[in-house]
Amino acid sequence: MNFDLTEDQREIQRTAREWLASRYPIARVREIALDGGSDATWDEIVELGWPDVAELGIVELAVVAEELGYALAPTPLAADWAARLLHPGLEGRGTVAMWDEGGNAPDASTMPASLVGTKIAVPAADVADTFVVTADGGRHFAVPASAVSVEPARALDPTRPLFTVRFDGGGEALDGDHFGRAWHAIAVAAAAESVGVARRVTQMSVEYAKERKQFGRPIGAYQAVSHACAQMFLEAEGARNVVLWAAWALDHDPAAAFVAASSAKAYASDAAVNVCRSALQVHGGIGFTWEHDLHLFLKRAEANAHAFGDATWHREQVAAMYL
Amino acid sequence: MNFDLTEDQREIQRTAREWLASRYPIARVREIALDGGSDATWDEIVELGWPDVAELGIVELAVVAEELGYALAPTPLAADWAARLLHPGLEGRGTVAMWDEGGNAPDASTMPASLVGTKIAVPAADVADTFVVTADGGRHFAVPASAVSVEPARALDPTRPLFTVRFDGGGEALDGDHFGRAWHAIAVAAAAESVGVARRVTQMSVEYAKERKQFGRPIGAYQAVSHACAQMFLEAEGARNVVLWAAWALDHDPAAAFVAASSAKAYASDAAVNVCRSALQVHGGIGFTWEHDLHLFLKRAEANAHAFGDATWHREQVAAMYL
Amino acid sequence: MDLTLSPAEEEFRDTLRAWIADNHPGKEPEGDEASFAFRRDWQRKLNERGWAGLTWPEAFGGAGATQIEQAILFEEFAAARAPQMANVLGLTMGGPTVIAHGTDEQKARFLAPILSADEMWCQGFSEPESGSDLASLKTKAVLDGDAYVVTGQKVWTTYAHHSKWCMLLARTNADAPKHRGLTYFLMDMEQEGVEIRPLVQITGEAEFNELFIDGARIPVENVVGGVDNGWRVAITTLMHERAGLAFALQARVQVALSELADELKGTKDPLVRQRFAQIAIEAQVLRLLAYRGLTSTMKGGEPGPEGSLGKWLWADINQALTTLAMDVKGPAAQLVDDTWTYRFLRARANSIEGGTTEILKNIVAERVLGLPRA
Amino acid sequence: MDLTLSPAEEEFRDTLRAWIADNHPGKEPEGDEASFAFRRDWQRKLNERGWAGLTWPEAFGGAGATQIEQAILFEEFAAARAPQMANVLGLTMGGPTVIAHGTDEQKARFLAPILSADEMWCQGFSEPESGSDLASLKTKAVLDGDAYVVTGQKVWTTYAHHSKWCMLLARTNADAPKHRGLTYFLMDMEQEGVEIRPLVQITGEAEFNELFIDGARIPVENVVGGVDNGWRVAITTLMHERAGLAFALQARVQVALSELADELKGTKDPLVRQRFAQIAIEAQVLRLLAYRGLTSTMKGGEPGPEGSLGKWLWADINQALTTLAMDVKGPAAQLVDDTWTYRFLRARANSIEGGTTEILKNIVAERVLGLPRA
Repeated sequence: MNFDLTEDQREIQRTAREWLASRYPIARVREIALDGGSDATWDEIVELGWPDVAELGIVELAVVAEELGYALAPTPLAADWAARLLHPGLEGRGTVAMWDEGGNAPDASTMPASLVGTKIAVPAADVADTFVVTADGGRHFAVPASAVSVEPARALDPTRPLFTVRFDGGGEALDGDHFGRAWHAIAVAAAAESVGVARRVTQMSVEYAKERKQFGRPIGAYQAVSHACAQMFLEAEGARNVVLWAAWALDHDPAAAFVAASSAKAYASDAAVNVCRSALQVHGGIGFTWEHDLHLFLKRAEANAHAFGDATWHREQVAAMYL
Repeated sequence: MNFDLTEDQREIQRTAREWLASRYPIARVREIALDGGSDATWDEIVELGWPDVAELGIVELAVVAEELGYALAPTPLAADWAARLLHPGLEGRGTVAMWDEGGNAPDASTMPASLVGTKIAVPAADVADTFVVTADGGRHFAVPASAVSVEPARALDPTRPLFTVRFDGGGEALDGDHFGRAWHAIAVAAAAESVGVARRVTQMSVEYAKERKQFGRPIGAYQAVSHACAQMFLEAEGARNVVLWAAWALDHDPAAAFVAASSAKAYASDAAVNVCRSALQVHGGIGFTWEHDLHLFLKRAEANAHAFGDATWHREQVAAMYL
Repeated sequence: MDLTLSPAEEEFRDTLRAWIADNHPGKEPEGDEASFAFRRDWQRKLNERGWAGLTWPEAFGGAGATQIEQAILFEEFAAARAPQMANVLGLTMGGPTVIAHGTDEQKARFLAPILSADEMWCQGFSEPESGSDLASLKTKAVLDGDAYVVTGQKVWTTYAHHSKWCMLLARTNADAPKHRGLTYFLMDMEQEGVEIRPLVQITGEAEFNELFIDGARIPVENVVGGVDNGWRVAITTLMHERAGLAFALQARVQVALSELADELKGTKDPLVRQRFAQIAIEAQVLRLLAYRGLTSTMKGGEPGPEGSLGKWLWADINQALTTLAMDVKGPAAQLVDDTWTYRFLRARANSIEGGTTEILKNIVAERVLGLPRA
Repeated sequence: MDLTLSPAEEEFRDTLRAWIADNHPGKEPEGDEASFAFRRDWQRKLNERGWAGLTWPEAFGGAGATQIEQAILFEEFAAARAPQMANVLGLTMGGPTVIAHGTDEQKARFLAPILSADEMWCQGFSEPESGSDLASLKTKAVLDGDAYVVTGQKVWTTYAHHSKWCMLLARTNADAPKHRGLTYFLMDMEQEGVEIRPLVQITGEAEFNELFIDGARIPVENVVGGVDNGWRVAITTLMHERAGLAFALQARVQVALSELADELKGTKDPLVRQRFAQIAIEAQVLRLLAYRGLTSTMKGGEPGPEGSLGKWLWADINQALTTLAMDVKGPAAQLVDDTWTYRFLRARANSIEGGTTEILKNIVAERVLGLPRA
């Protein structure tokens, strides 16, 4: 019984924190968000071994994902993970095309096996070699980039471009009983990113609450602010624990894994959104400006909350296990 | 346009406040709650004209009902109102038997027209001459007290005894298209009582927050307390406004009346419950003792919230009007 | 207790409604300049009808209308999706301040161009270091002959780049207690010492500006309400703004609510239905709070606490409403749409701008409930 | 990161589970005396097995078990709906305090009767005027020969009427700063100067008592941890209590959750399903917080901030859980039922007892986040 990272996991965390801080300081993230060009570091990421989900383990993946959120890294790594979890044999770079235009269910699709149709909010479509496409009946297909047409979409989160992708048929059916686990692991990775956002934004808020003075005192001396910060901390820590539990369960405790993963995505989605909204309140007007970093985190938190099943959807999965 | 009580309405309010304060000081309420005997003042109430719902107008009724809640008056007046609104020709004293044993819908019943069955949480069954009984299909019947058997039940709110009533057939069918209005007026009266509770408890909490000192300052100087008090005030005032609007609409604006009444019951139910729960937090341990008055208000607020349709049920009525 | 309109009020409403139907300029064009010109034209049209300064005294070009008629106007404009008037700060704050505290010369000079939108107004109160703590502001005004020389920085200055006049609060007395040493000036924006920089928000729009003031001159005759008396002048107009605003805000919430209802019509999802209903009910509570405020202003002359409650509640409601609109989009909420994404982001500032919710709760706790200061 | 039990821990769990199955005394009887006797018998049975003081050192009659084994015991007891032990305050606070701060004589005198439940313990910290502000307490202890004479009033004293010993915090030095002048005593409850009055709660039960102390005598050898050092003694044991408690509390929440799940099984109401799921998820968050606390206590020796977070979160969860149980009753919620009404009312105190949620948030803000004091 040790509910803490192992020394190896800590090492991965340290490496990720340091590497991401050097490649993606927030000023650089901002540039990329405005000018595009998210892809410069991919070869290094491959060298770090991060895309190798088969080797990595889900806890380790969650540790890296948390750091991606913490750094607000504009890398398409998460999309590649998702593709690889669904399609372990994938070569080159992958992404996932899950959501039908006008569709609402996070894990279901009405796209026919003929694979003619449009998918929205597809990440990393500009750099992917292979698209893993969700079709009806929970089936998945691999489609080469050459067979699709890609249109940039207007992403809420400017650090992570999204695309509308038109499929006109032609794909290889994927097989196996691993989709459930893969899908839950993807949700946990997204949740872990939200945890990184929540932790970073909690830190930013606490620091600001110590510095900013109003009425002659640091605003952190007012309970309206200090209790809001305490609540942020509770939710950020709580989300981190439940994400790590879910990641661990996916590797070691299959019986608990799916309820854990849905718990993690539901709780972490809400936590990141709540933390960012409270942070805006703690920061006041300055946090509402474009030049402040907060809105970049806020947008990642909101976008992440709606990707791979929102909190309501995942809560229903949890309810289904108990009731 | 005058969103305030008229001079006549103010006079009714003053009379009610003073009369109730003299007959039902809180120590007396507590005695009655423990020993029973809620009925001593009925003749005076009749003399005040309060049971005369046909004459009174719903705004005036709401004004009195708010004072009943404010005083936590242990009178069965509200039950009599409810019966009279559904059965305008009722003679003697009335009450309503609405809820089937095991049933959940607040305004529907599966009791057959033969009127054989059991009703729960019937107020004032010990003193009523006539029971207005809700049966299936939204029908209502008048049943004389002689035809029923009455068992005391364990009421959450000790100031207002409830009974389980067994009906064995024999009742007069009531007729008319007034049931909808009557039912909404009953909900508004209950909401108004909740407003009285919310206002009184807000006052108690604000007073306590000024007096009680911790760490050398009145606790009302801490935002955790002062902002909670401000929230109580907002909800209590908000609830009062929406209740008065609904009452006025029942008399003067039939098109808006039903949505207004459901809005009033939903909002006021929540407001009273929220205010009482916050008040407990403001009062700390002392508010959790039997000898403090707070729990009597809390129990009235909780019981009222579940009578005549809870907040969720009424919100669905509001949704149905818009969506 | 009477929520009906008098025959005269009904007639005003009908006249107004007919006039709007005849004169509605259609959909507002995109882009700052085009939108500004559109709103200015709309204001001029209203001013020709005598309705730009609806509640201003007739002597100053207003219609001398009642608060109820003002409320009717807000509701009718909202219901008809009419544009806002360009010079909103001049109309709701600057003009009323000059009328209440200004000299005869100031009234003669400033009021008419506000109504005609020939001179736009902006407000220079907030500073980077003085957000909620307005009394701590640092911008200095030093008397030099027949003018004050002003140095400092202002922020959140709406419409600064279109404005001729700035309602400026600046420190004239460094020795007095914090809020006793401030003076309320009317500063000419068209001078060298005033630099305007747009302040881009998280929505990507630059609705506000920063103002860098370095040696700007304000003639002594542009002091309003007396030297070192600026706090009182500013506060009374803020109170009036908040009370009037409550009505305009609640009217706009009703519009947004009906737009959202159109989108959600027929939804069977009980969670969405509950959330929508709760917002609809609270919007009604907000509206009734505004009615109550109107009633007490009309009876007591002064706005009551309803302004603070209304602003606070409005922020909660507008945030909940736009959040619901985002949430029902499902996975598509990751994308920017044409309506709700902007509104959702914009609404995040509602609980900050014009008094944070925390400050409003302080005000309610201290001034309404009489609790001790934090 | 490893949430599995070691082979030794698994063995302990299996042994424990089998033992509980053989020895479970059934349903607790109603009524204070009967319930007390039932819990005392249960504790004695456990003590015979060596498990009453599971984590106490073997030298003092404990089993010298790890925190993990303690956690396993809490979870197994909760899952089996086993009763609580009678002398809970002696076992979790009094005993550990004596072990940490007591003299050898005190250890020899006090520890064994705690384990055997021959001498029950209660806690005399809170006073009517000192709720959250514990350092302000007024009960005075004045040295008179070889004993202190105590005068004052205590409140929220659980089990006082069954107790032989009271952990009493009293002021021995009026001149020292507030929390420097307190001493931690062990007061014999069986003496004339101590009067116990039951304090009935809103549930109708008298779980707590008031203590009126007028000239009670405490021999000097019953001071624990030194004169004027009581604050430190009390705080360290409070921290340990909170950390241990978190595990017991979360285990009980899991039981309540599964009881509620049984009642709601098959419900189609999405609102109820959402509320239930959120509570289930938060209960899991609480459990993981306890695991995390366990891990950091085992690594660092001292409990971290998880105790404060856990207590706060537990109150939120238990209140939400019992509220949901009330709400699903519909109109029948107006009536008292056999399970949930009591629990609902009782849960209202969860955010007050043992540290109000506001104080816990202060602690997190100040001690964990380093924010300035309010």
